[in-house]
Amino acid sequence: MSPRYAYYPGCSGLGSSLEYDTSTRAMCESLGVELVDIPDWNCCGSTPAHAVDHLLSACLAGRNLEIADGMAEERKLDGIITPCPSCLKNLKTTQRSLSDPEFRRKVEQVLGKPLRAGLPIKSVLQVVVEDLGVEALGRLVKTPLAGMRVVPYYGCIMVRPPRLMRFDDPENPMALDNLLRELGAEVLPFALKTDCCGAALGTVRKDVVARLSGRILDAAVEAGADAIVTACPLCQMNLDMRRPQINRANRSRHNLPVFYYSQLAGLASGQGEAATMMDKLCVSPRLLLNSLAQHTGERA
Amino acid sequence: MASSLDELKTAIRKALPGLDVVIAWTAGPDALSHAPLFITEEADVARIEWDPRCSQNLAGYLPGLRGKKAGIVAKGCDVRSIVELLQEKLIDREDVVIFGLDCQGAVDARSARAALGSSRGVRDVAIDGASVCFSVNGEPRFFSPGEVLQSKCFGCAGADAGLCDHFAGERGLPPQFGNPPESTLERLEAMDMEERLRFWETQMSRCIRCYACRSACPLCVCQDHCAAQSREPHWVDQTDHPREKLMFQAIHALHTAGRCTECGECERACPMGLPVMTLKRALNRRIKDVFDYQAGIDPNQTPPLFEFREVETNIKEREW
Amino acid sequence: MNIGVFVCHCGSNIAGTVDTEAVAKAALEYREVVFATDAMYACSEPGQAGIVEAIGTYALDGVVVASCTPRMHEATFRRTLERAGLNRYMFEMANIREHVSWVGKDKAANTRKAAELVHMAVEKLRRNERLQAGEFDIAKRVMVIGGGVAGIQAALDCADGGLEVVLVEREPSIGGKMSKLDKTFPTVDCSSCILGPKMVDVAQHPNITLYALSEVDSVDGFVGNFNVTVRRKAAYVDWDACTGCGECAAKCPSKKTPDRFNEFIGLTTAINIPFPQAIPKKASINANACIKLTKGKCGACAKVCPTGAIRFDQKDELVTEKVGAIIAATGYDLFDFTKYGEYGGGRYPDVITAMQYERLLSASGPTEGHIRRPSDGAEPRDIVFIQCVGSRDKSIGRPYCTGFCCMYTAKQTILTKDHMPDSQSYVFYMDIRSPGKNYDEFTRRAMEEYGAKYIRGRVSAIQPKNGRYLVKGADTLLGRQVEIEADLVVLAVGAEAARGAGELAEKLRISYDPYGFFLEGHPKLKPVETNTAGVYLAGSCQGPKDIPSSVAQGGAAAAKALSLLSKDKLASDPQVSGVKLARCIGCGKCESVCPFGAIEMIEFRGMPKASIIETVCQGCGVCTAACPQGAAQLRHFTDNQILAEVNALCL
Amino acid sequence: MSVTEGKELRIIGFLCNWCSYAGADTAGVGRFAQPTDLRIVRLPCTGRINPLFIVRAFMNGADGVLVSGCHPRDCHYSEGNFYARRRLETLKALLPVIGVDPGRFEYTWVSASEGQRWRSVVASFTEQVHALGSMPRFMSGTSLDLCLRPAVQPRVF
Repeated sequence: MSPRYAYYPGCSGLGSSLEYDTSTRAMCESLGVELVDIPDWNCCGSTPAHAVDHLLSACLAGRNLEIADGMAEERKLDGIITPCPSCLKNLKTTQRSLSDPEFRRKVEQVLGKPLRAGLPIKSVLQVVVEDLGVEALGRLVKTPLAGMRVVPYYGCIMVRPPRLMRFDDPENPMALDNLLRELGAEVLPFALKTDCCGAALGTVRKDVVARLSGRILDAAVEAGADAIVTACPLCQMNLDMRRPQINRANRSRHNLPVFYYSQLAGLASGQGEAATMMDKLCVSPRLLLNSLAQHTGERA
Repeated sequence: MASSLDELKTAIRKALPGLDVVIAWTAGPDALSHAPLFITEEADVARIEWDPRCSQNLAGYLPGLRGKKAGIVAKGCDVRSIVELLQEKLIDREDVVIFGLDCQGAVDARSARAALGSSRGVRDVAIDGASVCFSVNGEPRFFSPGEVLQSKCFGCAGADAGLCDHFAGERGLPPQFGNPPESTLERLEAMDMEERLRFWETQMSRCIRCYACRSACPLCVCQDHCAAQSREPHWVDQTDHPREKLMFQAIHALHTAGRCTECGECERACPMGLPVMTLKRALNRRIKDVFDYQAGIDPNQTPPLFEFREVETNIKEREW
Repeated sequence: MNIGVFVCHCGSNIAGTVDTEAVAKAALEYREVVFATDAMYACSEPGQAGIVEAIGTYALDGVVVASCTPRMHEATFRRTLERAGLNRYMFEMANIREHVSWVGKDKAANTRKAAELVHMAVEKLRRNERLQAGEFDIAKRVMVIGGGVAGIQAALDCADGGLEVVLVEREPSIGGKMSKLDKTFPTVDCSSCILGPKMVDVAQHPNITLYALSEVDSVDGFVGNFNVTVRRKAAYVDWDACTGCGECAAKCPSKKTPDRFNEFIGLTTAINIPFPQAIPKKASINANACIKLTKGKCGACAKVCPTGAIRFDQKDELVTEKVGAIIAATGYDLFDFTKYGEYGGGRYPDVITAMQYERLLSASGPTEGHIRRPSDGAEPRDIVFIQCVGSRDKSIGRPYCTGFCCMYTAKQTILTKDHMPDSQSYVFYMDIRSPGKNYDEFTRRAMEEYGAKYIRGRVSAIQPKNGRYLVKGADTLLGRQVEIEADLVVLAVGAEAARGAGELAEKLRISYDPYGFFLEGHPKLKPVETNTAGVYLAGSCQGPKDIPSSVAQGGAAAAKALSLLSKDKLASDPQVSGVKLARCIGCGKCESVCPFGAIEMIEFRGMPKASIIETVCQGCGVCTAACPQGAAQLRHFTDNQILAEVNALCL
Repeated sequence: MSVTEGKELRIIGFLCNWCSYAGADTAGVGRFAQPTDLRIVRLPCTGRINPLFIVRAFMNGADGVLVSGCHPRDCHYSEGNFYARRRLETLKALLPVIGVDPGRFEYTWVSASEGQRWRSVVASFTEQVHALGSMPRFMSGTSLDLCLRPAVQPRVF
């Protein structure tokens, strides 16, 4: 039976990272993973909620868990998945903190409902890499990303804290590396793959993001990459949308495009640029995609 | 069975010149159970009996005959005791000649007596498929196997003819009688802990400390040196208290753990009819579960308590 | 029997939570107790004198002392009894300190418990026998396992003391870790200059037989009479013929063999003598690298060898040595730092271990003492040292402090400055552990005179950057992040138990801790003994140690072996099993379970019987529990003695 | 001075000298507070333990029996605890048949350094035995007295 998951897109999936959400859905469909949207889901609280009030954060995330749990049996769900590492971290943290009975009672009191929170929670990436295997994705490849030199960028929380996330090596994760290699790309070693991009400080401390994200871009260029590939909406936004800010602050002229891995998966499996919403990227991948097409054409 | 008996007699007559003694059964004082017969000359062979009253396991005599060439007539279950004795090197294989027989089931004299009302007038016993027929003063009386046979006959695996030097009768599986009657162990398991203690208290208060169970046990090789009657070591007190008698039963059970073949001699011999095989049965069940071992199958195996594995796959140790 | 009971206060250790007077009073009610008293310190001189006096006054023939654990003072009080003319085994202890006063809070309950423990001891004592020790012959030879500095010291001391020594070394040469070091702290003297002469002494000592390239295969026997089988691994060279001239290595075409001695940062030949000062100075062939042994062709070495010593068909050889004592000095191995992803997990060529750095510093190393980066051979300028790699880190299962890394790191910063005056060393540390003579002064010199920059904090990541490495870490004293660009990163990898330590411990029947280090007999009072009589420990096999401590322990272990073997005969422990022949039916169950083969079946008046070989019996009692008749009885722990304790408690 | 004064139960520990007895000492040295019910019998090795000691203890009215030795492979005598493990596992089948709750008997492994573990073993086992309460005792008096009690009707099974 094909796997079926409750799907939590996260707020950015409907806005700033629409291309991530869209391409993730398309990827899941082609892999035979059925996604059941959590009805009436709400924001997980993101960074601000848990920075101010743990109970608030747990209640926001807990409500989503409660809805998913409510339909788990009827819809025969294998778990809850989300593309966004930050949402994932909030959902998982909440699930864990609910094991404290006293805290759980408080959350239940606020929500006015008993909570089960028993479904496994994973990232879409984890399901693809661990449950289906990257080979499953490889089998869908029609136009390999041959000649595309990429560095994978996981961000800080996709694999950390390790005891909470329980996914891949916390220091040197290889999930994306292996996945992108399966798509035909040339994956370069990237020492900064789990460094911080500056995250939500982009709104209040632009200088910090400029420094941290700048460093990632510098390293990617030094490594000889044509593009950065990420799995996190916030990372992608910092590296992509804030590129002019970063370039201005660092007096750099980086023009590397920053893809979501799901976009490249779609591209390689022949979904086309429109379907993978390549036009949503701020730093245009046009040149790279053209040369890729040329490369593929030459081979053909 | 008549033809098996003739076959047996022929085999014994032939083998007797090379043997000091052959142990078989003959009609004894009790009409419901035959007595042992020690054959030293050919004239005795005619007295051999073979029918379901040959309940006694004769293997227990073998260690005492060590050093002599001995023949022994054995049912399938008796062979298991012989295997166990061989395994523990308490008898020497080259000195023992085994005459195997095609047993159809053996009578439990105590229940048969209760079923018949008396053992008087019983001339013959025969097992015919699903029923046991006693001919009492010329009249046949039929009983179900559960009423009159030994509990071990249920689920009998038959004789391993391969171990026998001679085999009389049909080789192959013995009759299957279906489910055995409820055992004491099953009855006990339905009780709570205190009831079990009280059960034994009551049972053991009737024990007369005759040690017939021990004397009959083919594996109780200590005999005169039994720990139950020594002061060095002083395991059991001589006071007439059920606790001390149960202690002896525990000693017997633990000393035969992994060795007992459940031949039933202890219960057969008990003059008070106490369920003294229950403890051994419980231990055997555990040994089967944990060590995947059954006594009396292979003469080359080691009983499980005299060896070990560094990693015991079936033992789940308690995590604190 | 007249029994005396002495209840110790142990100052307030016991008396604080146990009413010792009440315990003594209760003891007077127990059978055959004729005298009972409490005493301030039973083990002290006046305490023991009181026991001796009471034995005389009350004609005691047995004594119970209720005090600390018998593992502490049983031997002490047994000697006291002997002084008073009693048999040492007519004594029992009730442990009312470790098992009562220190763990129970309720004084009434403690007092009750103490009184019952005394009752148990009295009941056991009533069944004690006056046991006499026997005597047996011993082999006046010692085996030292491991030829590092600790093993060398132990072997030399034993040999100088007149014992024959068999020294077994796993590698082709003795010398151990110390032979790889360039200099030693805190004197910065040349390691091989001080170790070399000792190694030569080993080679030349008439009392020492050296088996290099050999391992212990099996150990049987017992104190005074061990039989150790040693596997002499094939060197593919006849060492009796080999002169160590080195012609073979010069001609060997397989020149790209990773060099074990140089910690794999250099290359060597398939046939080689590991280093110039090697003892024995004999060539051996690395079978995995030798072209002849792997592909069947070549044989260049055999052609040039002037003595014709090459033997491609050589096989492992087993030799058995009878020895009276064994000294384990198997040392340590270095922690495998690739478990640390943040340091690159082994992906970066210029992130190396301190031992590799030591080989770079050494004049006999692959770079002849010039510091060069493994990646490009360039001379580094900025060097970052990271301490506690595989030490004090629970997350990777190494919670202990290796203890000597702080010192060797300081030494390496000093040597770095000496080699390259323009260089700059940075040291990330957790705490500086320098509690030794001149040690702290030495680390201060590294900072103050040699300008090493010490940063208190851990490193979070090492990332390549423009051909160098960006080392990111925290300075916890300043409370801020630091980033240092380095040409070379040196990891102060910690010590872990030598590979195969657990297996060797099992062969020697000694215990080891969860990390594989051998357990000493007592952490304070028996630091070189083990719980197996006749087996001693020296050096880092017992726990990480620096050179002076290893040498000291080597000497200490030698002294223990010398004192053990100074006697012509040893007294056997009479607490062994015995078989009552009258009860034994010869079933052989005891024989089948004995872990030591200490039981043999004999014939007695035509009947098979079991018989204990008393010198082989270790006193475990497995046979006693297996004997259905109770014929085999472990003396001092007989069925009746244990039953008496059980009955005292709950009848 | 009966042990049952107050709320204590009778718990007997059979400990090997080399690991668990030393572990109990380590717990003592560390002042790890424990319930006071347990009384320890010191033996050279768990291999010395005849399971009948434990049966005897229960027959005599012990409420709980705890056996502890060296971890497998760490036995001072190399094999003693392996035999002990088999013997004690077998014993576990006997006790419930004679009316001893399985929770009254446990065996475990505690090394000389595991003082904390020893403390928690003692605490958990004591708690476990207390949850079962005191062991029902055999009637006093001889078999004859018992037979004469009207409530007891000997039955033949």
